[in-house]
Amino acid sequence: MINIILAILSTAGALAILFASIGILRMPDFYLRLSVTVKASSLGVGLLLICAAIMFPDDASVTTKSIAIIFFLFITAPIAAHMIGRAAYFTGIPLWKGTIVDELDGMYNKETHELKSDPKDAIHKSTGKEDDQIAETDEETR
Amino acid sequence: MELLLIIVLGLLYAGGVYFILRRSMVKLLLGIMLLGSATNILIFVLGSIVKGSPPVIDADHDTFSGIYADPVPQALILTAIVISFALTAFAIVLLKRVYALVQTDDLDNLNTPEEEDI
Amino acid sequence: MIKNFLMNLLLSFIWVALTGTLSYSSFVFGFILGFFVLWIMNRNEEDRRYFYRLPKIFSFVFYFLYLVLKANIQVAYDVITPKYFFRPGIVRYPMNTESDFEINVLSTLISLTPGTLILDVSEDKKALYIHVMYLTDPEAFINELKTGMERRLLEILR
Amino acid sequence: MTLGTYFDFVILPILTISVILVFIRLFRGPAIVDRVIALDLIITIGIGIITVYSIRQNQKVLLDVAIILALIAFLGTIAFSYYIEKQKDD
Amino acid sequence: MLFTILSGLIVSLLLLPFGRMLKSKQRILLVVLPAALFLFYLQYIPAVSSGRFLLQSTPWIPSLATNLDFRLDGLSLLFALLITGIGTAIFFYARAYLKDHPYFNRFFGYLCLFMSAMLGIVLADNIFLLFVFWELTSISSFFLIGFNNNDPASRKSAITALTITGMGGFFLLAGLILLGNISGTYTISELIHSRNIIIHHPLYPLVLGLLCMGAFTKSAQFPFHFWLPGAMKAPTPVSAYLHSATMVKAGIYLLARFNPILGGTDLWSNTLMIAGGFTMLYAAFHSLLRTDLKSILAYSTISALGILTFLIGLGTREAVIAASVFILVHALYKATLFLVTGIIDHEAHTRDITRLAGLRKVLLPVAIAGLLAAISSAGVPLTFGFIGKDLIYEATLHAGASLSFILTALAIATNTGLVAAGFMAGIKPFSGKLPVEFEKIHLPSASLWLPPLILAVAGLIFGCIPGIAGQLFSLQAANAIFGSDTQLHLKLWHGFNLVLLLSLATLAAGTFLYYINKPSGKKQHFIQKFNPLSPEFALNRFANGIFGFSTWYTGKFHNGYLRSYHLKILLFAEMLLAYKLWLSGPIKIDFYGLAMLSIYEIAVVVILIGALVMMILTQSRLTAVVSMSIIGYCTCLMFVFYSAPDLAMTQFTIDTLTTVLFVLVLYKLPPFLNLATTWERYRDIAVSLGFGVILSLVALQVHHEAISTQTSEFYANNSYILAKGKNVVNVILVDFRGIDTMFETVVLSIAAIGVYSLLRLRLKTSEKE
Amino acid sequence: MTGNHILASVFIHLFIAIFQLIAWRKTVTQRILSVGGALVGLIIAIVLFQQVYLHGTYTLNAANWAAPFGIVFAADLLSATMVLLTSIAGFAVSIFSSTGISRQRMLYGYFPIFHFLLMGLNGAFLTGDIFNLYVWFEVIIISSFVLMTLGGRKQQLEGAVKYMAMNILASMFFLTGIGILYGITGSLNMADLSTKIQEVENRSLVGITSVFFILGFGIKSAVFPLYFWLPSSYHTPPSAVAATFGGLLTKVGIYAMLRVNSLIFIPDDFTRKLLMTIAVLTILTGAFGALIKTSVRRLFSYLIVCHIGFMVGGIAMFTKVALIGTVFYLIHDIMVKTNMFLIAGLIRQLRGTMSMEKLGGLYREYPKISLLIAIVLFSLVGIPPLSGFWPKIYLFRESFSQHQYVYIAALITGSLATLYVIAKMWAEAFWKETPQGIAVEDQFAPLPVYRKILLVLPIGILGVVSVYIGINAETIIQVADRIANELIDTSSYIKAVLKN
Amino acid sequence: MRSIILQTATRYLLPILLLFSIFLLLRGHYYPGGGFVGGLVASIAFVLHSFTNGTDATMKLLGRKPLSLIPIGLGISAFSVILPLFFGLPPMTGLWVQEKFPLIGLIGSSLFFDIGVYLVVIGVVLTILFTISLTDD
Ligand code: NA
Ligand code: NA
Repeated sequence: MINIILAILSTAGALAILFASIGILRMPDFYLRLSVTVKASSLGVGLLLICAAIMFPDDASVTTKSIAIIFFLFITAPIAAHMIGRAAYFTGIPLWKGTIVDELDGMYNKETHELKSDPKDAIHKSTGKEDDQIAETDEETR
Repeated sequence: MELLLIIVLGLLYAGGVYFILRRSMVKLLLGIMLLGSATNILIFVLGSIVKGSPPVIDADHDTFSGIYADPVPQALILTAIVISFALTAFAIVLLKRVYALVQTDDLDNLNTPEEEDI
Repeated sequence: MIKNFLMNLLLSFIWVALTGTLSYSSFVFGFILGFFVLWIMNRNEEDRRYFYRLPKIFSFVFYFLYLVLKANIQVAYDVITPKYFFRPGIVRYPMNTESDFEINVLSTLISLTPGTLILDVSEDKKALYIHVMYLTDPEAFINELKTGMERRLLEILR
Repeated sequence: MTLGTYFDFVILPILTISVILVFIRLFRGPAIVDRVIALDLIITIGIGIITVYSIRQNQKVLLDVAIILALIAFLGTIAFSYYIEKQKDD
Repeated sequence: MLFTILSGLIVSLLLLPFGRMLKSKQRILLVVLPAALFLFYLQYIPAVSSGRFLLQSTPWIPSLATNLDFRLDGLSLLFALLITGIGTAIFFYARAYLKDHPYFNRFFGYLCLFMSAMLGIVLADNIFLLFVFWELTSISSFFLIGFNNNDPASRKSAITALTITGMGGFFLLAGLILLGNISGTYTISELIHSRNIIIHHPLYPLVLGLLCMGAFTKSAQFPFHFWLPGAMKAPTPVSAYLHSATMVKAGIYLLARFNPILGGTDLWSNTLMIAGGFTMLYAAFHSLLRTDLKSILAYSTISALGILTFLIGLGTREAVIAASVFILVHALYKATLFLVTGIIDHEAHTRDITRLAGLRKVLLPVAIAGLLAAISSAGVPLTFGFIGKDLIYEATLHAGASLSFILTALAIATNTGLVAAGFMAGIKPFSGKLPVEFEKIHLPSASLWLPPLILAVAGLIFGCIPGIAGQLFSLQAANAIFGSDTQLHLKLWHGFNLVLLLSLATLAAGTFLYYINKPSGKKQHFIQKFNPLSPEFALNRFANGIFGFSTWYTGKFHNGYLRSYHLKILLFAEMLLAYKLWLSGPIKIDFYGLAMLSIYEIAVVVILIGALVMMILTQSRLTAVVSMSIIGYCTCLMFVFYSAPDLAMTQFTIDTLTTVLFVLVLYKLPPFLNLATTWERYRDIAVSLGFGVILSLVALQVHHEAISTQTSEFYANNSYILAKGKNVVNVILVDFRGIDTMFETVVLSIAAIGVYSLLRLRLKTSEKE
Repeated sequence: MTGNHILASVFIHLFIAIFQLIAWRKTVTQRILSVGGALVGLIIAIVLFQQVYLHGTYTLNAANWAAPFGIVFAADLLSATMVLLTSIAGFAVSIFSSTGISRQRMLYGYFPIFHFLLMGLNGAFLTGDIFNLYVWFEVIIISSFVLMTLGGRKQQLEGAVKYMAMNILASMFFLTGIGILYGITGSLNMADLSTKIQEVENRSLVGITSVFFILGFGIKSAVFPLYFWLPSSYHTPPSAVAATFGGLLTKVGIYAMLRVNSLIFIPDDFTRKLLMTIAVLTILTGAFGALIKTSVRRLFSYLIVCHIGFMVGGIAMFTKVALIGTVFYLIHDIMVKTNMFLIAGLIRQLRGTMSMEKLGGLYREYPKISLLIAIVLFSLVGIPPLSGFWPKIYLFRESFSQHQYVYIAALITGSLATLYVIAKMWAEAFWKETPQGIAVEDQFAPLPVYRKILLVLPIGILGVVSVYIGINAETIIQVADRIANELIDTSSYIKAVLKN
Repeated sequence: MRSIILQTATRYLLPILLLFSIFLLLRGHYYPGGGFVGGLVASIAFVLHSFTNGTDATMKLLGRKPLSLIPIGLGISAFSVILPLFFGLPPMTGLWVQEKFPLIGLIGSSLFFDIGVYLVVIGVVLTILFTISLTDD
């Protein structure tokens, strides 16, 4: 019984990781790659850690450690994603051409990196193409 | 598995050497770091390598019951790693200062002629 | 509320001590046992927030896991099939949160849900900018988030 | 098939393939941010591999390494993003 | 004897720093030293001339068999008396000569140092001790030649002299040590017992060559003679003392001293005779063409030294006698001539022979001294020079049937030149009409003219009563040189014989030469055209060659390019290692045992290699850093797989921190430039792959070697029981090998302080060290 | 004999440095601590030397673990001598630094690092464990990096980059060698290795291992063709620093060669030939370089290289006589080379430059100081009876016995080049008048008397030591003789360490 | 680089990391860990803090220059190394308190040694990183 649960959990975990990997390889732009990978991998690793916790039932420390790792992963991964995503946007990494809307466009103060919340404050609405980060071709994002 | 490590260390040595033969200071640094890793792996591989048996005695035993990895190379490498870190950190900062002074990453520009000696 | 929680913890430790096995299972069992004991004891008290918040947390966790699972499968499907189904976009999401902690938790959770990713928080802490993979209509997406995740979360936190 | 062999011949290979796939992304880039997230993902998968490995070897001390990875890995990403942003300024 | 040497050294060491305290009236005290020493050595004449000798030994460095061994025999005494006697005259003279010189004290300091060193050479009975003093004479000579140190020519001459004599010194040292090695003793007087071993040793030519190098450089034999004319930059008393009477004779002394030990072989004779013979003729000829008084004297000195070398080389009884007498003869008249020259220079402010004339009218006592010295040098009967010349001819005539004619002719030619040179120096300035410009010259104080006069008169006295002089000074010296009794007995009159005839002929020819040879700038100019053939020129060319080569070589190797240094170091390493590997034979690889691989291990390695490749190919620094991180993390995973959790943890944290550090620093730097040519790139790839392959092969080799597990077993077994820890690695780090860790933290601390100061400390440009 | 005190010379400097770190930015305290501490260190070293001389090798089993399991420190006569020399040089440099180093540098940790360096040197000389030696080497190089860069002038940094790169390369070779050594023997204790290495069946592996040590120590001691870092950098740091480096750092390499060659890799025929070739080329390289340099410190740098060759030649011959020569030369060289760079510093103070072309007039203005310097210079040249002379006799003697004529020629060439360049330097810097148009910055004259003394005193101390070494060569020979004996016959060392 | 999310997260990550570092420090003798890794983790915690809140804020949090931790740490280690000398034992010899402490286990001089190492590592890493980030070239 336990073995079956373990097999299921571990398979799910491994597959989640696999999908994340395929995702990071296949997705057409940076933001999509980021989006796909962060959680799939956290989920996958989390599942594997639960397996570990179950595998060593007599040892509370393993369970504690597993929980701790999951906890850390779940709080750090989104933060890391947020930081790198924002940096990417800032350095002008283009969005995929199929992106339908970019409400972030023009909201940053380029000098101070300050981000506004009100669309009316936008320094520059995307009227000119040169400032638009949405790519026109696939090549731009590869 | 030793063979694999041996190949790895050879490549790391080769990479390190290649990098220290470049003109860029950053590459020099990277080369030094690679050589450091290579040496660590060399030391590691020359001890007895065992999979999955860290040299940590079980909670309920006083000595090892089964096989265990040779702890000595590990301790040596630990020391070496920390020392390389110290050196690397200092080297990185040196790089920063040199860059600030000569405005170049090119090692060939580090030749103030004898005439300018004090 | 804190008092109840501590009491519950104490009870579970006592249970562990009684059974003499220091393990997670006995602790969790002791905690559940203690919860029910306390719940029964406190049926007539004024402050019973503790007793309905805990189940809410559980239900939120399951809700969240459900979201994660669902979206993961969606993404997985998209990833392994040759054709792209997604329609990505960056959406400005106006928040109702008050504290930094709430923002933090909310954004973490949003990011952990596949398909959505926080890119940044505005300086005045009023808006999140979210990268969404499957964006049919920004308004609909904002509404769903507002009534779903954010509402449930704030219910627990406040 | 025992659970052990299942781990050895299914789970670990899947993880291995994943990590190699991610590395391909890392190799290809194109932008530095792509590499950074690939690196981050490799470390995360590394945690997974360590977990499975420690299960297989019945060595729970190895999990300690996983904790460290989980705790610290993101500092690298933070550092990279910090300076990718900063570099843009200069 | 030791105290005689030490006294000079001590006086010197006191004079150099504290000499300024000496008031000018107290300076006469300085003369007391050589005078006292002279008297001291005089008292040994009776003992020594009766064939005894004095020994003194004080332990110094017994391990090297180098003790303060002194031995006073005839040869030593002759030199000791010369050194102290002429020294007295010189000291007396110099006191007046340099009266107002600001560095008077230094001058006497050097002079005392020299005198002691010279005494040391002639008294030492130990080859190392001899060498010690030998070098001290070079040093004091260096300081004295460079005494007028504002004059670039003076400095240059000092360096040249020191370099030449120093070079000779090193050869001499080598030769002496070799001699000691062969004979097993370092005591000079004992070496004679090993004579047979030495002269039949296969290395005998080497010994001889090295010793001769020492002697010839010191005694200015061709082709090393040219430092001596240069040394005339020194104040004249120095020239008189060092560069004619004493120091240059150190080489002669050496040859004389070693004649009984090394001499008597064809090699010895030929070497010395050829060198000496050529030198004497060459220098005599050159002396005729000079216009500078001191130059004339310098060349005639060289010539005289050549004669002495030649005579020792000849080595017959007569030759040795001649040498032992001629040493004294030459010292007396040459010192006189120098001192006379000094007075002329001092008063007339010129030494140009073409301008000097008629000075007898203003400097009569000086003129007398000059005349006496000149006739002595010419060998006019009743002078000591006459005796010396006689003996030389005696020697050449008895050289043996085939040689005697050539050698005698050689001697005559040389002596003819020397006669003329002597007249030029001692007579020419005083004869003729006094030019107007010199009319104002007054006779200087007796302190100046008395010493040369006394020396000249001494020459005359010895010439008149040669028997006494020979008995007292030369007999035992000759015996020492010859190695057995020479039965030397000097007589004023040998009757009319071939020798006398030759002497007179020489005198006549010399006088004739003196009259027809008018030195002029033109002639000097003419002879300078032959400079490219001169050894000095050749040596200069050689030196320039050395400098050119040094510049090229140093620039080639130490070219300023770090990568080229690395390349050289690595190529050297590869060569050595490859050679050693090749020696070790075929390499066994146990693929089965080594290659039990799992897929994840392979994957990690593949990624590591990929990262390495990426790192090499990328143009972006940040990508390179990412690759570095990947390599680090892969290593970390390896450590996990192979049971090293502590390593993995540390490697991982440190890698992360390094990454942080890198990005903190790197973002300002420019991207990599591709600066290498394709050829360089391929070369570097070859070198680096070579290194990698070699290291891998080494690792493979080592891996096959069974390891002793004694140490690790001890740690494993006692980690908990004795050291109370279960993580053996940690126990090693904090207990078994805790000292390593302690000082590794020091390394870290130093690095941190270094970083702090490197970034914070900004020296102002005005800041000194 | 067991002696827990033999590490005192290490710990004294450790604690001085720690206290100085606590007294961060308090330069007066640091100075007093430095000079006082260095004096105590010197006394400790003298006592240790005396004890070792009288009673033989002392050992200390760190952490009380028996050899070969723990780290063993051993003070045999060679170690004690090296510690003594380090302490003398350290004391002198410490005094010089107290006024010769700018306050700015003191504020940023000059003194603690200096004492860490001395600590590292003493540790390296005392340890009996090969890996521990590596740690000491690292302490030495990292502190030398810091001292090299302290102040951060452009030239300093340029030199430091090369210095660092090649020294790290040396450490890499050394560490690789240690790894292999452990791989074939399983031991790290040098005395233990001495026996274990003989049990290794694959002798060619031992040869390969020795190559790594030759490379590592070769770079450290700056032999041809590994010397490049030295002339690239030694002319750049402050003189007090250069003095410590010039006197001691390369000699650690020589010390290590002596130690390792005597205990672990007894030189075989190939190694001897190799070392001899290296020695000859090193001498020539140093000599050629010195001939053309006009900056005093660049000149001295090449002279260091040149004279290292003398010692390597002695090691190559590896007989008792040769080793006496090498050890004696080592003793002489440490004292003199330290002093040379202090002199360079003093010249800098006197004239504001170290370039011979710009120098001049020193003898006229400072006759007494000049004479003091002259004595040191002559010691360097090996003018008898000063200190450089006696060891050469041994080297000559042995090379004649072994028919090493090329080495003899190199010895003569090297000595002659030294003589020439020193004479030239004397003529240029001391005799010559300051050239026209060069403004003399005499920073010495305005100093208060006590600071003048602090600058000249260390040169005097080292000069006196040099003269003592020369005049009382017998004592030094006795010491060198015993050291050479210990190096040839290591059984007493091994016995003392392994206690069997 | 201001980010509310990161700042908030750091607020609770910092104590967690510090706690974890002490955990690693204390159990090093029995399990993987020790003063080095502990110190590295602790310094990473502060580095993280400095990333989020600026180096000045972290300095304020520490209350002192990180450089001053170095002599303290070195002093502790060095003292625990020479302590055995006062008992007539060679330096570095482990001295142990006889009683076993709960959770930590036996307390001996090696623990103090490790604490010294821990402090040194923190001091070193922070000195290096903070100096860099506070210096502009
Ligand atoms: Na890294
Ligand atoms: Na092995």
